[in-house]
Amino acid sequence: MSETTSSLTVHGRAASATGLDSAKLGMWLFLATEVMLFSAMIAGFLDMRGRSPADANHVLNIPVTAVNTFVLICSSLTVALSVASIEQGNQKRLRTFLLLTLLFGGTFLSVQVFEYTKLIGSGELTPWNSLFGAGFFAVTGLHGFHVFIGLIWCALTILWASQGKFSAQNFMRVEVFGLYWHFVDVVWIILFVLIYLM
Amino acid sequence: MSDQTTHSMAGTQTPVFDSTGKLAAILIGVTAVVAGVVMGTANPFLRGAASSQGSQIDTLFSLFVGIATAIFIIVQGFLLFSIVRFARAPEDEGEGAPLRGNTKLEIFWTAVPALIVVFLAIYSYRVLADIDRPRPDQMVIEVTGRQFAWEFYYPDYDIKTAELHIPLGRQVLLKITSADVNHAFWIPQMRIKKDAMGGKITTANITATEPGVYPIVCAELCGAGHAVMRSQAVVEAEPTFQTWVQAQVGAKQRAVAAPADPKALGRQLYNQYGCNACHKLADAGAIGLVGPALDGIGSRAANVVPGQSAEEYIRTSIVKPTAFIVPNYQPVMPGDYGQRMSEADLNALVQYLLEQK
Amino acid sequence: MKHVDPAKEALQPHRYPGVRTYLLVFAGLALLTLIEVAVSYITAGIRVPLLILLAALKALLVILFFMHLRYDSRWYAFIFFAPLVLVIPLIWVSLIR
Amino acid sequence: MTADTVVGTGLVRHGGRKFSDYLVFNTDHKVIGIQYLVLAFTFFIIGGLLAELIRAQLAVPNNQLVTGSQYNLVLTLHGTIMIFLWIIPAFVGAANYVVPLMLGANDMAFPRLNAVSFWLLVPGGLLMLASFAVGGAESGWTAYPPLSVTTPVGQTLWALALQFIGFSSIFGAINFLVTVFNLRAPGMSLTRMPLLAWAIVATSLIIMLGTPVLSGALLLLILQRLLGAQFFTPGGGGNPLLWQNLFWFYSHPAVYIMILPGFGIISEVLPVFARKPIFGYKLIAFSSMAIAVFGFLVWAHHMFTSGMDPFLRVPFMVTSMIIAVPTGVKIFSWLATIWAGKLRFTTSMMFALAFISMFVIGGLSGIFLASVPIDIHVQDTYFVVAHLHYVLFGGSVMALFAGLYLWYPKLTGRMLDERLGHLHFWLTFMGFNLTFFPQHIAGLQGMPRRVYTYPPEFWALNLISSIGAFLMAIAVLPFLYNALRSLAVGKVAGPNPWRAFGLEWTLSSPPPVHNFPTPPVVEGDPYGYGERPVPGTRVVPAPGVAGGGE
Ligand code: HEA
Ligand code: HEA
Ligand code: HEC
Ligand code: CUA
Ligand SMILES: [Cu+2]
Repeated sequence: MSETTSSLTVHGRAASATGLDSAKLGMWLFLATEVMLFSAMIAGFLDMRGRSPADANHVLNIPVTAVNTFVLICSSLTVALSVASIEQGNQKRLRTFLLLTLLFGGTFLSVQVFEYTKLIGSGELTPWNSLFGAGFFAVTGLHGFHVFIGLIWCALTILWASQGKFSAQNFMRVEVFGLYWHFVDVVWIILFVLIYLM
Repeated sequence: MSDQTTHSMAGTQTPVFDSTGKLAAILIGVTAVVAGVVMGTANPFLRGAASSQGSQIDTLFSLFVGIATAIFIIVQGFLLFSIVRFARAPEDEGEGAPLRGNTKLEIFWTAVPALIVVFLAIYSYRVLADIDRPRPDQMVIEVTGRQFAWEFYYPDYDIKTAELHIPLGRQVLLKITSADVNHAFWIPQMRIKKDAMGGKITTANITATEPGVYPIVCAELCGAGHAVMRSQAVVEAEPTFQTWVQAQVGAKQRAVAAPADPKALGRQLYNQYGCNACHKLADAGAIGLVGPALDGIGSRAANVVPGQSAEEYIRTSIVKPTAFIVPNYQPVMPGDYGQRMSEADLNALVQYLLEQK
Repeated sequence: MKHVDPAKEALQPHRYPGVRTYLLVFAGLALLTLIEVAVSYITAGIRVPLLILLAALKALLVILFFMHLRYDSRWYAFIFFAPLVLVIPLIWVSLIR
Repeated sequence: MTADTVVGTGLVRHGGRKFSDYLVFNTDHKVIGIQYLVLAFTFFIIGGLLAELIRAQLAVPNNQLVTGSQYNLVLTLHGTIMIFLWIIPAFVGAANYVVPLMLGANDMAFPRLNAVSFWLLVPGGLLMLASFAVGGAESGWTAYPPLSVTTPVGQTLWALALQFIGFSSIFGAINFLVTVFNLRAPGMSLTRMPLLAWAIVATSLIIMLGTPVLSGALLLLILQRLLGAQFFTPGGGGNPLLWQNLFWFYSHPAVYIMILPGFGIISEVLPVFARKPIFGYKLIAFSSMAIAVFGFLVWAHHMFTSGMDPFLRVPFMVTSMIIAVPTGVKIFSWLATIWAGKLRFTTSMMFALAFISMFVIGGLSGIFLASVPIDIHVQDTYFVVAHLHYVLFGGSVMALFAGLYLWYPKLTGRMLDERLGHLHFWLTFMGFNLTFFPQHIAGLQGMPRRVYTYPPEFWALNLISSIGAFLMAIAVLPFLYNALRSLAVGKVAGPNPWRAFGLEWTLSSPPPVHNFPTPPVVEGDPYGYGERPVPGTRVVPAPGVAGGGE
């Protein structure tokens, strides 16, 4: 989000000694840290899973979550398409696809919040009444928090897009946002299987 | 800068490896070996282990001391020699010899430490395998740590004590666990330590080789009374041990039948429930520092909380310690004595404390 | 708007996949999700490895195509995948009782 | 050189900087570097005063100065502050200042993110102090559950503070990596980089891959404390070992976060004052990377006596011992660097030499600890306390001081007083050994760590230790006085007071706001002593010797 030296030359000098774009390199490094964060959480979750009854996840609703997974995949597609659009210089389609992303992402998060209220409200699964519940809410909660950050970022990107800040030559910020969003999707792909299906 | 490219780089060039340097290198090497052997043999730091496992650890430790001494002398020797020999003369503005590396040397000081380390690892592994090896005549003792006292249970005899007794020469298998937070069971003179964790049983072997009384120390931070969570291990010859066991069994039966000497029973309960860990009490030989000393509690108890008799105050202090917090102390006394003690034990303990005038 | 420096242009090889590829990948992801749900009802022992394989496949699709890792510098792939080497001992040791 | 330096009465202006620039959000890496250093040093004094309290309590047995839980609070805050608010940020600060200069860059890759990293540290530090004020962080810096979930509310603040500090670290590491990769001046190839830059790359990789794991563990701890989730408590089915695994997966690599920049600094100091190129450049650079990688495979050596599966102890013992090899390579290369040099015993050099000498003691005791049977005896004793101070104080802190004495003229434009410097050094050196050497013996003979009282048989050793600690505190005073006084009246340094290579010395002291108005020319690595003339300095020709020259 911050203005990086990568989007311009530094005092008349080319910005990169390796030929890699600084913003993008920084983003990939950040994603590597996220890999470690989620790996630690998954290690913890698997440990708790192993200490819980085998059918502990039966209270979870697979069909609804499968559809929700599909929604998140849709949002990944729209982000990819928004990058493809601005690559062609198509401002209007950039904005449309980003808006769709916001919509899909928002839907995903709403469904998750709905699932939470239902589980906790009915007392079927809470962070404090079972170890599986504790792990479930910690891991999906952290992921949900990432989606939430992504939504804010997406909204900002839409704002910048409507201010005409991007062009076919300059869309690194869209691409970097896209990387983040796809990564959050990848995490969910893993979590869906580990938590709901196994 | 171009106007300065002509001057020389070095004053008097320092000799890189002249006869003095060679002599020093040899001297340092010899000193290292000699000092290593001496320190390794003498090992002034760790000696006199009281268990067979401990003796093996001490031997291993001596080996480490020897090798570490040698490495220490080599590094410090070259450092000191260079400091003395290569100090710059005050007026010398020149540069040192431009050496950038030496492949053979670099391979040498990569390979030699690697070999040493592999040797140390293999040796350590063999000692480890040895001290972990169970013997068939093992006696099992169950150890439970709780804030801030140790409890020992002998399944063979069905007795529970606050002090560990082990027979000389017989291997003991300790099965260690915790009733609350993590602790670590440690007998320094036996070199054996193992964490006590709730919901888990950890094990350690001890074969005592020297009769005596050794402190048992809690080595894992477990709260305000961690420093005083101590007990002792009494190592005695098999016959003496058996006598002690019989005495314990007898005491237990008598206590169930009729409390013989209320004072002795009180002392026993005081130590059994770990009050001694926190409260100094001369009569019970307790030295705890976490809570107020209970010497003379019987005389002052009536005047602490208005409206509470001495007996009520002491009873409440045990069952619900947070009801009144003695000034200048932390509310760390366990709150579950009400559940853990039988009514009879509680009464006996309160009576005992009331006697402490 | 900042003027775009031509030197920077050279940093970005615009060889990203087109809309068609994206749609194909999307279809693949949707299909795999369906298969996953179906597999989750199997009770045989291969259920878990199969599920993990399917999830890994989906993740790879997103990473390679949506995130352009297949088209971008190898460095990015290295940065992203190298940590996984550390993840294996971490998870393994945490799970040993 | 450019005439940015304003010489006159009073302070040398920092390349056009006002004092108030240092109090606000500023994106200049040089300002941020100094902000880090000042903040970290403040916490060094706080952590040091806590240490003095520890030593005062332990000066005699059965002392009643503090209670058991107060003692636990003090020792927890001492350990946490020293590690997370002194050593780590101090190294980050030093690197922030000098690494871009050394690489010929005009700033870090993401200047604003850089400032954000620093300013995340401020709430982190404040929360840490708040946790001290309310009390409750009483489970050691390792915060093992279940104890750490039973302690009062201050423990939650403590965990939150570490979260902030962790984010600061992660963003800083990403920034350093991109800076070193992308912002090198033309001609500054990877093998011409100063070794400090290599060390920072290795450190940043560790931070990047380790710190997120700590964040995850802290998140679980906070959730357990706030929501009553039972992650770590056996009563609810949870697993106390899970915390230990996650914590040490970060915290062992973290000890290399705390030493690798120190290694880097030593590699910069020795050539300058030995007037010789660094010996074995490539192997030193490579060994930093090797330590970074291997450092991730040894964490369970902190759990040898825990309830972990016993068979795991052997592989972790082997990997731990192997770290001696790359570390030894560095030690021996440094010894070869000073061999046949022309040593100048400036304060900076004294600290660097003491670093080698003291770190080796700590490293060797580390090898003892790595051996499982020995560790069974000494784990959680004062032997470990001795080890960790020999590597952290004898290593990291000595290296930091070596660096501070080297770069102070660059940062301020003024020289430090060398007489006071030597006083600082000798008091520190003596006090340090007096404090921590006896602790080896106390540990071996049966004194556990984290105790507020001990049996009288350990009195002598503890008293010596406390006297040493008192000396160490006194040692800080000449340094403080020197550092503050020299700002105003120190000798004006000029661009290159040490006649050193390295791009930072080609700039004025302090450097201009925008560092390099024109891209610098990189002729080789910054260790060309005796091979090329040091740019911008005059060397008096010595009679009778043929020199190199270009
Ligand atoms: C700067 C920080 C730092 C550094 C660099 C190290 C370096 C090492 N440490 Fe240390 N360590 C700590 C900080 C550090 N440590 C801290 C803070 C703790 C306590 C944590 C707590 O609170 O519980 C700890 C605890 C600790 C333990 C756990 C002790 C216990 O609780 O039971 C162990 C066990 O293996 C260990 C091992 C090592 C090893 C093998 C090294 C190696 O990297 C050392 C390698 C260096 C050398 C060996 C010297 C130079 C080499 C040569 C001269 C070559 C020749 C040498 C040989 C052939 C041997 N350390
Ligand atoms: C870099 C890290 C670092 C540093 C520098 C230090 C420095 C010191 N440490 Fe500590 N220490 C740790 C890291 C560090 N420590 C860690 C990680 C632990 C483990 C914690 C745990 O178990 O959880 C520990 C634990 C520890 C213990 C063990 C406690 C126990 O287990 O019960 C002891 C005991 O002696 C101790 C002592 C000291 C002393 C005397 C210093 C001295 O060097 C301090 C020097 C003194 C000063 C720097 C004071 C200077 C101040 C002034 C002179 C005042 C000036 C005043 C004004 C300007 C107002 N430390
Ligand atoms: C964790 C350490 C600890 C243990 C174990 C412990 N206490 Fe205490 N006790 C304290 C502390 C601290 C206080 C003072 C604070 C308070 O009043 O709670 C205290 C207070 C008391 C008091 C009031 C003392 C006074 O001077 O007014 C009595 C009586 C007492 N304890 C009895 C016992 C008995 C009997 C046991 C064992 C069954 C016991 N305690 C075990 C720590 C402990
Ligand atoms: Cu129990 Cu420390
Ligand atoms: Cu370690």
